[in-house]
Amino acid sequence: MSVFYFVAFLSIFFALMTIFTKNPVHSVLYLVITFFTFTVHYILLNAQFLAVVNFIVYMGAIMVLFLFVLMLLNLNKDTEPLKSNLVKLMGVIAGACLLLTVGGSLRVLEISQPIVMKNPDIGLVGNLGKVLFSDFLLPFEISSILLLTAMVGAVLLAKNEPKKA
Amino acid sequence: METIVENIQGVPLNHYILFCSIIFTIGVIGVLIRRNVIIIMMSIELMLNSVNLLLTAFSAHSGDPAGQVFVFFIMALAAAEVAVGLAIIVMVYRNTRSVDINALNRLRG
Amino acid sequence: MLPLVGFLINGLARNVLPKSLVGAIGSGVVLAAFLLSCGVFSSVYAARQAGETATFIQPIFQWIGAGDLSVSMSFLVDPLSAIMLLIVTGIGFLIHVYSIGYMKHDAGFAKFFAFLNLFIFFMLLLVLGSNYVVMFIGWEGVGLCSYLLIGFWFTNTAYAGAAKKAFVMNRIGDLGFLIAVFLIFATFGTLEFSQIFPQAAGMTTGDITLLLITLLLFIAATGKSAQIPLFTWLPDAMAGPTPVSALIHAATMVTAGIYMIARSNILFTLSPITLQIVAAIGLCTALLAAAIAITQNDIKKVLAYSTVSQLGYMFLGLGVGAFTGAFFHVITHAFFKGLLFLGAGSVIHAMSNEQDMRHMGGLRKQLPITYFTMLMGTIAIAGIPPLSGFFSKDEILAHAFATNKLLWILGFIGALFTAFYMFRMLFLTFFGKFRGSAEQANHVHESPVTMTIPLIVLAVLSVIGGMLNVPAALGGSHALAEFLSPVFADSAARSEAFHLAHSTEYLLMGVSAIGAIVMAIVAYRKYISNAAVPAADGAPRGVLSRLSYHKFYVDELYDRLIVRPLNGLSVFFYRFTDRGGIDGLVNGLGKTIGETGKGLRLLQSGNVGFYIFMMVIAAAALLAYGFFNL
Amino acid sequence: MSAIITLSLLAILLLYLGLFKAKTALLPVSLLGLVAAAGLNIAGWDQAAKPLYSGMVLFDPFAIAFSVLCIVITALVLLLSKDYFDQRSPHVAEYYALLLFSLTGATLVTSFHNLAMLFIGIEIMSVALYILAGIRKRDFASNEAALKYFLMGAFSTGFLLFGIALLYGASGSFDLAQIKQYVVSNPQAISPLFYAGILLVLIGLVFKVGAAPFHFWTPDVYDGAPILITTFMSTVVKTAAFAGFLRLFYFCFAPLQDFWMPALLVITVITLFVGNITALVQQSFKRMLAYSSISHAGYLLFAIVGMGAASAESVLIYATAYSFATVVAFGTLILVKRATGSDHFEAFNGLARKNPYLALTLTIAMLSLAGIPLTAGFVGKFMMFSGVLADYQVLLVILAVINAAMGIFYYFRVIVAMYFRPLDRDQIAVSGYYSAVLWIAVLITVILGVYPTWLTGLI
Amino acid sequence: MDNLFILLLLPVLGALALVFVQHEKAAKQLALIVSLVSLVFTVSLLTSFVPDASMQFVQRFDWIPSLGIHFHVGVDGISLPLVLLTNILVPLIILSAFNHSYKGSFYALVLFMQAGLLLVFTALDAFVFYVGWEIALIPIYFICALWGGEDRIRVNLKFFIYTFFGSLLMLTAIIYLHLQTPANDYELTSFYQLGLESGVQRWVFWAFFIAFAIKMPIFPFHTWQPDTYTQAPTAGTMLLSGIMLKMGVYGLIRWLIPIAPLGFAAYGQLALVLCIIGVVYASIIAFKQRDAKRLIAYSSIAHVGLIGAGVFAWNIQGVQGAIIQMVNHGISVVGLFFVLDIVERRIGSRDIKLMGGIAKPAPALAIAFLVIVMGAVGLPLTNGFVGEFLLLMGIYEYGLWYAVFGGLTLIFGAVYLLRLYQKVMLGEVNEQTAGFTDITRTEWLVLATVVVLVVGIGVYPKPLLNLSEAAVANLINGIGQIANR
Repeated sequence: MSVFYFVAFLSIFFALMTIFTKNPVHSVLYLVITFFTFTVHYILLNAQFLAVVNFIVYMGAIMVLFLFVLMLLNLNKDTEPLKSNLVKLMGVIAGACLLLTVGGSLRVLEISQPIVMKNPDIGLVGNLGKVLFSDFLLPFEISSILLLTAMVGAVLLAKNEPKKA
Repeated sequence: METIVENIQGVPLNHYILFCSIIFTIGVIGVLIRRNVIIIMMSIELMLNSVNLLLTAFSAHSGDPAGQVFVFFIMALAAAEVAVGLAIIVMVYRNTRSVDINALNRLRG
Repeated sequence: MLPLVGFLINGLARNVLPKSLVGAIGSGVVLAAFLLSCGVFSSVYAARQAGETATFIQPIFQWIGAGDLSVSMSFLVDPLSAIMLLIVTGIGFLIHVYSIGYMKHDAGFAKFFAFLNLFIFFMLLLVLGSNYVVMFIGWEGVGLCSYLLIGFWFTNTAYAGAAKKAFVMNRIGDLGFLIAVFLIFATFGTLEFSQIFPQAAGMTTGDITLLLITLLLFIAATGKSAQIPLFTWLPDAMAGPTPVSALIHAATMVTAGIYMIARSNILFTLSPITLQIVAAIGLCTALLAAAIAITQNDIKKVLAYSTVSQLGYMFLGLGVGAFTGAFFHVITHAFFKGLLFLGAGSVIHAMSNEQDMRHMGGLRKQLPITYFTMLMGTIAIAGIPPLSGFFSKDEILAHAFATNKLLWILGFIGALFTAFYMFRMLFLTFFGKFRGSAEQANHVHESPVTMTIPLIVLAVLSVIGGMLNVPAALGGSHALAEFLSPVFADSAARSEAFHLAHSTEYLLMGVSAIGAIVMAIVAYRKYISNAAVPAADGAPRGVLSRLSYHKFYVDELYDRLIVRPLNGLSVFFYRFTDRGGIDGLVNGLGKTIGETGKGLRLLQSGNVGFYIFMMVIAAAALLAYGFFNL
Repeated sequence: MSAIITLSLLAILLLYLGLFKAKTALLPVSLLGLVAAAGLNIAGWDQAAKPLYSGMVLFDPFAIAFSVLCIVITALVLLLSKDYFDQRSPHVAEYYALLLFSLTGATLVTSFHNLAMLFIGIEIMSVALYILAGIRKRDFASNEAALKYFLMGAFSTGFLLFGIALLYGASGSFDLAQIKQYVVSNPQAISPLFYAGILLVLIGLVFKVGAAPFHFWTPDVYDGAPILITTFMSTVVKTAAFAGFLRLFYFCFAPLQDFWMPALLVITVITLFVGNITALVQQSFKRMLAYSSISHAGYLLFAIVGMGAASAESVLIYATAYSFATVVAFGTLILVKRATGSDHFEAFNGLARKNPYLALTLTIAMLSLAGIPLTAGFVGKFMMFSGVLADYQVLLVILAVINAAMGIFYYFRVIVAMYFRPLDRDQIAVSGYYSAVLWIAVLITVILGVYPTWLTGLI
Repeated sequence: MDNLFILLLLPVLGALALVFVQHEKAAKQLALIVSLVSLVFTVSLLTSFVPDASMQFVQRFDWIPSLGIHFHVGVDGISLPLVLLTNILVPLIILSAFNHSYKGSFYALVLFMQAGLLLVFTALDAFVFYVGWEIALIPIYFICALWGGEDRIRVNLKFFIYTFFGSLLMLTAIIYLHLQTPANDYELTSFYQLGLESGVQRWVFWAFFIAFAIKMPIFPFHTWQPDTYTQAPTAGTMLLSGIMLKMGVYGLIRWLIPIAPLGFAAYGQLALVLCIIGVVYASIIAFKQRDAKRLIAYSSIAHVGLIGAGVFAWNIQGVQGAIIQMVNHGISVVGLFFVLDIVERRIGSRDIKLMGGIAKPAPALAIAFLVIVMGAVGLPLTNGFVGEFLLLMGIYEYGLWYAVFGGLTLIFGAVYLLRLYQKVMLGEVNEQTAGFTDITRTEWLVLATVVVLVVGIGVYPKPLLNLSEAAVANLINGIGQIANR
């Protein structure tokens, strides 16, 4: 139980570090750590498949992509001109307001029962696979289109065309 | 495995919701206060991740695998989005030599 | 009765006809109408002799119908209208004939006759109408013709202005008429004379509705018959050709008001307050106009003010209940004022359109017929027995005396003025030395036959016209009063019988006759013995004289009080209220929206950070809403 | 369903065609495919359709009608592309394929029966558009539009997902039928999570339809993107987004109308005013159309505010009217911009002299957008107003009336420019494709305006 | 020949045909022929019309059945005079436009507008009414903006937005009423029988009233009108003032008052007062106008104010007067504008200060102008009198003082119209007017028709009044009963 709170604390801490660190590369690294804590959460929830996927996709693929682009564009120095403090403050306040209201509108939730694993095995690959390929077959297939689109697009946009003749 | 399950047994659902909200908000704040497009995208990833965790928590809570399947789709989206987004950033960077969103203000009014 | 409509058609097709034919047709149709009128009159007369009331109604068609309102085009012939018919067509005919000569050289000859015919048509409509609406048609119609004829020489802007003024002032009265008509309809449920008057006879004296009706009708009459406060148009109306002045602004149209009141006599009898007002206004007008006439130099202006003054007398007569007397005066006035105007026209014609008396003088020799006939007219109007004016004016004054001594005294003073200015005019014009230019002197000649014959006829009528209604005191039989009695029967029954000892009557007659003669002598001494010539326009004058000369500044007063404020208001409304205020509001609304747009446009700053910030704020607001709304 | 398969396969086929440099075949093939998709769609017309694939999609008349509308408009856009992209981009095949991918997403959005499908549909639609908006890689405006659209779109996706997660948390399912069941069966004990979820989903959807105050991306992106992409975005995407919006809210959240309706009402009013008032001061025709599309989103929201049985019908007719008119407007703009190089109102000066029929079509389109009778736009507005008034929202209609009157001002500006501002200019050559598209759109606009019966009562 | 639908279709077909006629002369003639055929058609309607209170030549078929909309048209005694007016004036207007070189599209727009107007006057279904109302607006906008004066664009846009705003309010009310009907339709008769509660009727009243008031226009909604009239080409002005503003009055009679009798009971007096204010206010403004067209524009506001007041007095005299005065005003105002057009075309200005003395070189024009002016002034035996008499009578029955102030129009009308006549026609010929030529044959034809109508109706208005009497009485009594119920 306390593990959860500890990991949650870590998550929040590194998330904050991510957005407040000036150096983009550091940001990425903090984000990696945050994602790692998320993986821990998934494990705590017995969502093993997700934990694995999260570990691979996010920490492995996506983060590498970010880093790669940062390096590619030579942005690894903290060259970013920061927004003025006022904007920052407003941003934080707005975010806090959002949090308050989100929290507020959820806090009315009377029930506060702890999570009980009715069916602790759902997070296992096998179980998930059954659902994924029966009920959610269509979205699964369709998401291939999404990925295809993204692929075509990424290639299309990122390809460095020779200057027009 | 047993210990893990036991560990989580005591955590109220509310706390998961609150925790995810916090992460989500941190993502929002990140979007708001940063000018570097890449970091903004990272903040958005944070938001998506908070949703993922929330879905998983709900899924675990109700014992329904659909939530976790949904998380899978979100991850697919995240991947697609990052790919496209970074491609756009690269493209924009080629033209403007900047990833500062404040430079994006020719279209206005 | 409707050969008259033919006039209209005739009038429209006139451009193609030669002048002589135009004149002939124009006069011919009026003559035909006159003859028909004579026929009508004789049948009415015969009926009267047979002791009947002699009222004939001839409906033509229903004109307007809406709900319970039904207005028919129908005609009424009774003694009153029969006499009016004679006057209108008779004098109308004479003036047509006169015009043939007078307008011979005018380019608009045909048009002129068309208008005159049209006028006669409307006048007959007015006279013959069997209900207030038909009367109103004629009433407005003659106003139109008056407008057309005053502005006949339209190239002169002042003339055109005078025409407009006449029309508008008449219109003010007309509005009163129209509202009176509504009131009558609301009260009696009909507009036919034959149904209103019996009903009215059953009402009590002093009824408020009747008071209102009669006041409104009187307003109408002041407009048409040029009484205070609406009299100023008439002198200006002299801008028209002289036959027009004679026909419309002396003999016929201006008496429409009197005719109308006489027609509605019962209504007036039942509202004594109105009668008093009528008398007072009539008297004031008579005095004021007479006072103005004394100093005028334009021969037609003198006659115009004299007309106003005489009309005042007629109203005085009506006001004191002397309906017959007033109507009598209408008749005699038609004769002698028609005569005077035509005579003046003859003079003007001879003087090559010179109207200023200061440039005349000594015309007696060159224009013998004109001189003689005008002399007759002057004597008649001045009230010197035994010419017609004496009898009619005397009857009114006698009634005034019986009602209130003060009325008589003032009326008498007015009569003195009348005698003075008329003789002044006569003397200035025909006596003394010729004061015009040499060129004019060479031109002076007697008018053609077509002009002199009407003069002579009218002169004869002026002389003998008084015989129509010789009062009993002079051994007469009140023939006119007798003839008209059915029309005024109800009124007569309501009012106290007019009674005045014969001796008093003699006295009154004597006083007025002597007064008139004395004034004639005064005028003679001043303008012939002393050969005084009125001062030039710019010469210094005494206060009273200046007031009189400038017509008591009534026109200026109206200009200041009504015309200018209205014009100012017009500009104000247009510039400020309409353009600035209301339209400004509408445009301002548009502008505000435009400005708001410009403001909103700034929100679209192009900055993604700001956009997202706004989104977050909005999302927070939405969630807050959800929070408080659960 | 077969339509979706057709479309996705078609898109892939086009990619291959591009690979084999068969450029000329692109248009015929894609049109053929679209016709086939539309035909398959219509063939599946069934009043009592059941959800397919474990309740993932439901091809009821509602879905079919909107899909066919989207397909038809896409076909028109493709016809216009013939002259537009063929000449300026080497990536025509990708362009065609991406449009069709986006269309596939749109079709999914109209036919979803599971929040997962909604989400994926929206994302396919959007991701393809992020790319398309930036397809002119050298054009700064295009770049900026793509990046802005992407950033804000991704951001709003976060909200949508958070909302979906909460809905799932409360109701325990992504399936519309079960969510509805949840709402209906325990009206008293609906979890606050659910309410928050509704609001967050609302934010996500309202963003997609471009309603204020989530509209900020619209003008910039519409302005910056290539004209045809803008056309596609403001017609197909908007229509599909509204269809999805309506479907979700009508199907699931209607019983909770008292909760979300006031919020949406405020959004509607703000949208109307912001869109209209800002459109008033625009100098660029393109940008004006962007703002006008915001205000039209406001009118379309009427159907959701005045939720009722006729809402679907009103949205369908309004979207049809709006889409065809918009196609005409942008189509003309392409021609004018090609001739003058400007998309300002002045560029239209004197158009009526040399191209009377082009001017006439644009005029009819503008009248339709302004909602003048005997055009489809009027029928649409009329039905919107009817729907809202049935809910006794008189005040809203009065506000809408004010906005409609303001709308005249900017729609007529172009008419004024075309007819009343003289300018010596050359005649613009209108290719066969263009005149065909414009006339088809105008004819549909007028026919629908005169006799809308063939579309009413459809769903 | 009593198929109303054909009558409505005729101008539309004519307009469509004209779009494709390039040749100017052919277009003119085709337009004239079409409008004349319409006229003949109308006359044939007239002959088979029975002047009772019923709706005749009714055509009714489904239009948009799912929304309860039917294409339902018919005429009764109230609409027939206006249909007649439209079909008389349109040929005249087309004829009067012959002197300008307008393209076929111009005539197409005129005919299209005619169709809209006829639709308004014959509609028995609120939706049809609204559609007619709007589609009459589009052509006139284009007519005015294409062939108008310098400031035409701004002014016409304002006009359009203004009226469009009003009509949308009306649309709101119509839809609202539709939703209240038991059968969910837009039928006029269903609207009549609604009997809504007072509060609802009040806002319905305002929604309709503003729409109609803007169109007529009633003070203070009138400010678009002088500008628009001034900037519009003469044919446009004629259409606007001669026919289009009658739509508003007709709407008052047919739609506003019967549908919202309680609203009318609550605000009728206010509306009447506004009308009367308009009469006096516009008249006073007209005094000092220099622009002849603007002067007539303000006079039109005054006249329409009186008509409106007559309607709001809501008694037989008032309404009958309003109907006949609508016809009269249409005829007179077309005549007036035509004369001004003739003058403007010859001397190139509308400033009356620059005119004068035209009567001398152009006597026929002067006579015609005079007759028309007299008709407008309301002189007896011209058409204007009959209308004004009945109107004032109706207003009088409502209240004495209203009639007194309304009656000021008699005086004021004379003041400004005679001023106009004087400045234009009378006085000395000056430089501008020196080379003035008298009217041509087509001009003569138009003016002669107008003059004949002016005098004809003035002398024998009975047939026209008979036409509407029964219908008006029926309407007023019917409303009386509803109000009492």
